[in-house]
Amino acid sequence: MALLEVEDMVLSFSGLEVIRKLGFSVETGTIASLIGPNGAGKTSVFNCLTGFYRPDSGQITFNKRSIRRLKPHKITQAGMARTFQNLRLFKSMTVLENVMSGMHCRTSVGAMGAVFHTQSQRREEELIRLVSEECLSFVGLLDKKDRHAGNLPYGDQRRVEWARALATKPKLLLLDEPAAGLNHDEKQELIELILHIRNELGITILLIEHDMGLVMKVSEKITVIDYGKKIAEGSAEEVQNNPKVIEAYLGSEDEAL
Amino acid sequence: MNTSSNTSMVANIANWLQHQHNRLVVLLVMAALAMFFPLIANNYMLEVLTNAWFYTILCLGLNIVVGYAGLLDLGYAAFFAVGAYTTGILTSQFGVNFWLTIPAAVFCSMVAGIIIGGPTLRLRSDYLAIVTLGFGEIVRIIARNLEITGGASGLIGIDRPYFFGIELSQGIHFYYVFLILAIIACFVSYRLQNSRLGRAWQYVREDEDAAEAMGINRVGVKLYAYVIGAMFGGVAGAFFAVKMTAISPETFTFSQSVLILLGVVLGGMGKIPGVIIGAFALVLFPEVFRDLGSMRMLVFAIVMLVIMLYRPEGIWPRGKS
Amino acid sequence: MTNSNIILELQNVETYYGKIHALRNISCTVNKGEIVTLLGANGAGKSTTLRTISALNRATAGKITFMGEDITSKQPHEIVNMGLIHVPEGRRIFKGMTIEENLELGSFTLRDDVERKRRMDHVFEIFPVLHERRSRDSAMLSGGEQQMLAMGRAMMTKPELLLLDEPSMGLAPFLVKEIMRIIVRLNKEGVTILLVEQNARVALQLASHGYVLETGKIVIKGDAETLRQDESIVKAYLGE
Amino acid sequence: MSTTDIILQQLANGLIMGSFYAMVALGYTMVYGIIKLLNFAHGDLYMVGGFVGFLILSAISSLLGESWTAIVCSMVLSMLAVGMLGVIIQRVAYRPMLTAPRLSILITALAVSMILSNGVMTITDGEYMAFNTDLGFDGLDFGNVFISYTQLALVISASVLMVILYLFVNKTLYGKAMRAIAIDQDACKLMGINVNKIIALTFFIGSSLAAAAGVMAGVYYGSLHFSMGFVIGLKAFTAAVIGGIGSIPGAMLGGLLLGLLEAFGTQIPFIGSEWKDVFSFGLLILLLILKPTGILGKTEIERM
Amino acid sequence: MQTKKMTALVGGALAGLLMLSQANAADLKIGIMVPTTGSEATAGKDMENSIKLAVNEINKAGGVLGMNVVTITGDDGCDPQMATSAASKLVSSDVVGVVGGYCSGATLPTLKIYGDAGTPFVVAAANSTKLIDANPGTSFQINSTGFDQVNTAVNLFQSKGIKKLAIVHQGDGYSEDLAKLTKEKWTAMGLEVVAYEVVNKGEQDQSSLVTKIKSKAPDAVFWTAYYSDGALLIKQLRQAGFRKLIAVGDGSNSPKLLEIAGKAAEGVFCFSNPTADYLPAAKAYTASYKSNYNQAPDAYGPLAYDGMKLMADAITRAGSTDKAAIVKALKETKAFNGITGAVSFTDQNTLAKSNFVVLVAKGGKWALNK
Repeated sequence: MALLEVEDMVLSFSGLEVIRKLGFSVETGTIASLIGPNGAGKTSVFNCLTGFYRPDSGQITFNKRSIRRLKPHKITQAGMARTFQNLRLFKSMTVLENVMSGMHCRTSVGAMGAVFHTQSQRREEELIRLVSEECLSFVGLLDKKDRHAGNLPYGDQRRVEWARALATKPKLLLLDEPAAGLNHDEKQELIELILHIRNELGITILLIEHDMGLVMKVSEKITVIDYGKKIAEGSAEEVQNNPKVIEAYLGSEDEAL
Repeated sequence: MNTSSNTSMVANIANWLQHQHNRLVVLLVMAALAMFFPLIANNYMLEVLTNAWFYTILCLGLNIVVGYAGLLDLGYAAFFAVGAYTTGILTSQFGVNFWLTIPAAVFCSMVAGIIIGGPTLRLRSDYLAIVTLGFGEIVRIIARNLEITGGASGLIGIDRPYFFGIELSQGIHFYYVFLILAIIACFVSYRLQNSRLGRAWQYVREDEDAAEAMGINRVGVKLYAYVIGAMFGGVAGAFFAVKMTAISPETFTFSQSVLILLGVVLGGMGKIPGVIIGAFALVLFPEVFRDLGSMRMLVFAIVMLVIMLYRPEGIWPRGKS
Repeated sequence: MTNSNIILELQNVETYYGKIHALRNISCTVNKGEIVTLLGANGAGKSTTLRTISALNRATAGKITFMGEDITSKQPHEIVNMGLIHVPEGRRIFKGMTIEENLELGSFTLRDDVERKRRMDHVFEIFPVLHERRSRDSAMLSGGEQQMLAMGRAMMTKPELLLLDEPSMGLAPFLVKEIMRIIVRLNKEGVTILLVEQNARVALQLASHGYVLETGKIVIKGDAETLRQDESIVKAYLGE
Repeated sequence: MSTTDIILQQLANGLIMGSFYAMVALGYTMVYGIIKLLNFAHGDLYMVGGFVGFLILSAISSLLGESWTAIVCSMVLSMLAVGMLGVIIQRVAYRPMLTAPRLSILITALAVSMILSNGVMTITDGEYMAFNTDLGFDGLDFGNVFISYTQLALVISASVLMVILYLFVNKTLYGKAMRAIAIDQDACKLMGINVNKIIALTFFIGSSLAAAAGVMAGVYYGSLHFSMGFVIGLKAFTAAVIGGIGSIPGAMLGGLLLGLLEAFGTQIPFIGSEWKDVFSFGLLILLLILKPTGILGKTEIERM
Repeated sequence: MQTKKMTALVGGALAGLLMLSQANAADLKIGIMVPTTGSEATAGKDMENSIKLAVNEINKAGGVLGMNVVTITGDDGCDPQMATSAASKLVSSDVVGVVGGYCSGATLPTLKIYGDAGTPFVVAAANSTKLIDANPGTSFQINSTGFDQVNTAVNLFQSKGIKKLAIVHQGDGYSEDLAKLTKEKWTAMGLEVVAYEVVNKGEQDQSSLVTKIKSKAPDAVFWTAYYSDGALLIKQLRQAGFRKLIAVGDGSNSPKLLEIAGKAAEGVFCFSNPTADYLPAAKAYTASYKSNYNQAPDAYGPLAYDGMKLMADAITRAGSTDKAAIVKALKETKAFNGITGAVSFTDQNTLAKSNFVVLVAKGGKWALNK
């Protein structure tokens, strides 16, 4: 069953089409990847899915519900969480506070509760803390929960972003270039973490990644786009041997002089 | 030698203050000082300190908007005006009991907050600053031009309220009234700061997009900040009206808004003790340095610039890291 | 200085992008009159290398020499004045200004109007399509024309060394050919070129030698022929 | 006065006032276009310009008398001085803040504005200064429509300055560099343009235009006060927004439109002049909400 | 670090407060409440100077009830909030009486503070009619009230055969009050007010307003507010070719108006409380002011001077420093002979007989009309 289904999505900026009639789907419980050369429109696809851009036309169905017109926070509430290509942490806040932001859309107490410390408020705060700490221990950062997020090493900051996304209790996790800037060992840990999240927590994952090694290792299905269009789709092996993909990445022989 | 012993002493004190228990002691001593101060003070000192508590409330209110949610509001005096006029009009023209006008003042200032915040909070921050400035001026001009607000001369003869049969008219009465209000304002600020909502404000302030991606409704959360900030202004305004017994549009000018903002920036945006210090500095500085006379705003402005350039977090130090 | 033929030399250059360690110990040389290419997958650090050379990013360690002079701590505009021009990724032409204005800005440091006119004529000779549309808003140009404008704008400074960042990106195959032909022509006119390309096959046909980057490090270097035969390049792009 | 006369006279009034707004709005727009900073202090530079012009005029009137030559001289000198002041403000207060959060730089700009106005207040003791040039009341009289020579001179000099600016921005290399920086700073660096220098130049030109308007105001109205920059600063900002902030022709157009709007606004029946500012501000707020890009502004690319 | 700063701050503040509340028991303390900072500081300082001049003279003549008179100034900044603080300061400094009051808006909320403390307050300049209703009985206005000015104005307009009047004010309490009263009186007489307009404070260009006024063809324009914007209005009216009568209220009575408006002001009428130049009895005052302060007194100096002299007179008559007795003595004042004329009070503690004069601008100077 498809958790996410994109049909005929078109996005344009001042007349220039960035995404052209793109269609793909992500099955529940799988790890899928979206790859393509620079400027192919991958991050734009993410921004459309999460509501930051509004596509000109097409359908986006998530969990059997159309989300094309929803605001970003509503989409998160519906169960889709994302990370950002360049880290977007709340730098001056602690690691725990960062992760607690994820629980915002799963809780509801307002100003009155906060001022009077009602019973439900205390219960909720406890719950937020508990879930956040769980997420932190899942990514292995519980011992650093009181540090300021901005002071952590880069690899740890990535993990905070992950924990934060997990705290929204997503059904689908979108990862935008999770391996960027990581060294070899960190990448190995990342692969384990991705598999772990899917296997332990049952969260479906869609990722954009430049590191082909990583993509090939974890993904069950890879969608390749170029110029905002889908050019290939399939397993790692299929994609790797697809001449169109090689052409998109390396250029074709007959283009040469 | 002197400096080193000084620093070690300061470090000791700072260390000592790290303990929850000791902080409580300091807090209690300060509270006792504030409580019993009127016993040794004359009218003038009372008046000045009442004013300081009054600005504390306003600064704490604006702090929610500027400090917590990171929105520049240059028209905060408008909310304060709405509260003051609501109480003023209801008591002096409709004979409503003062205490009953407080909910009305809160309601009206909240409505004002929604009216201005609702459509404009989507705007980029510098536009928002100008819109709030314009809104502040509009409120003042409306107050100046309407019959019901007493026109340019404003409302006079607002009755003093009774509290269990005692007419609140002496300086000492208002000292305690504003002290209690300031304490409530601190308490509410503190509770909000450390709540789900308070954290949401900080998320939005730090990174709107990331906050939105975490499922936070950025416009809704900002509006919340606006409305609560407006409420603080409304309550302060209501009590201001009965303390002064007369209000006029000239009290609610742009420079009043700037002054309140100054208090917030001076002490440290987003930090309750900082904001209190800022409010006190605002009131006490010109009283103590009377000789500066008309230069006081100049001095304030220079201090503000220096703070923004060299210590944007304000006088009050950042919390432990 | 040992070899007067070297026009650009990077020695052990390190660059950080915020917290990301983007370049690690990069050393490479470009000789006068050559076309040299930097290859590698997305995010490998090719663009960052160019940005570090032109001082848009700061090297935290190492040394960059251009024509015998240390430029590691120079300002971008000073480096341009020395004859090193960087045509950035995504062209970055001044949309909203006409083609002529774009070209004039290319010769910003030139005070001689006659010379400016001469250079502009030369650019128009290389790119006749720009001449036709010279008083049009550059935002109306197609991708290929924009790339030509970006290159033409760079030529207005009469560069010694041209850094080209993915000139073929997003272009149709026939346009890629056109651009490549122009690169060869510029090179024949005496401009040394450091070319960053994703289109590795094309780049290796033009270049005399190249470097392959992976996660901020140079993993392979050699002359074009060797690299063309090297299977590991495919791996660098598409993974093992 | 017949209705036609009133319309014509208000048209003239609106255009005269509008040219003032336009000149001040230009500085706002140029600075905003180039570094996206809302320079609150801009209105105060107008005020400082007026005072500097007054000082220079008093100093040189013994040599040149209170003639048009003297006025032009003091205007030019005031433009130079205030232009330099603008550059200094940019260097000291704004440049270190360019990477800081928006809130901080806005507060900084507010502080600079307060320093300027309160500084002048302290120096002048808060007094009104009579800028007395006594240029007389002669003028062109078209029946009931009257335009004094002073007004005429103002409109002409404002137009001349704006034409010079237009030519500078569109025809010279420095002007083009200014526009280019607004489009893409990094690309400018790669063209060998010293970006900091051009930003300073922008501040210089914007500030000196404000100063020119300030001197003109002094000559025209005959009085100077430390607070005179506040209202015009707000109005000029409104004008810049109407025209599309960041756009130079937009600022000129916006200035003229606002001038006309205000002139005819006073004439609306049943609504007294006391509501005038409510309309100006209301219009500004509505505009910001409904069409923040103004008439000639470019639509900004969506966030992220 | 912060603790030390805090201690210093709090310590400094307390020390400052204590310092300010010090006083000498043998002296007779009189409070001066005027704006010494802010937009109206010039007028305020002039009043302060005049009061101190009077005090010097009184002390030289042996003081009041044998006591040396000392003054304490409270700066009201022409701002209601600052004014209440200033009034509290004066009250807590145990002054036996207060002289001053320039801005009506700022003076208004202080009346109650003085009333609560029973402190007599001689209001020397502020004259909005709102002050009358707010008076708790301890304040005494020695400047003619707005009503008196309106009468003077209407008389002048009638004598000049004016039928259609345009009134312009500035949107503050004082000028709006005067404008409103004039309008009421004028329409009550069956005459027409063709334009009733507001100029926003600090706005320089009034050309569109001028055009509107011109289009209504009034016989006279009455500006009820202050000199600064008044000068601009006059200049622009004249520039636009309005040649008919222009009159301004007492807030515009300043040489600065003539300086700013230049030739345009020629022939403009001004209603004024008596200023030093036109008061035969004020010659000595003017001379002494000039020698002491090196400048000529401003419009409200004589009233402030008289206010102080009246206060001293009342204390002498009361025979004690008891505040209630002083209030009583003030109330019973009969034709106190000041330099501005004879002072007696109505039931409402306002000046019994108007002392308004009409001035006209001639050759760049104000001169008494007729």
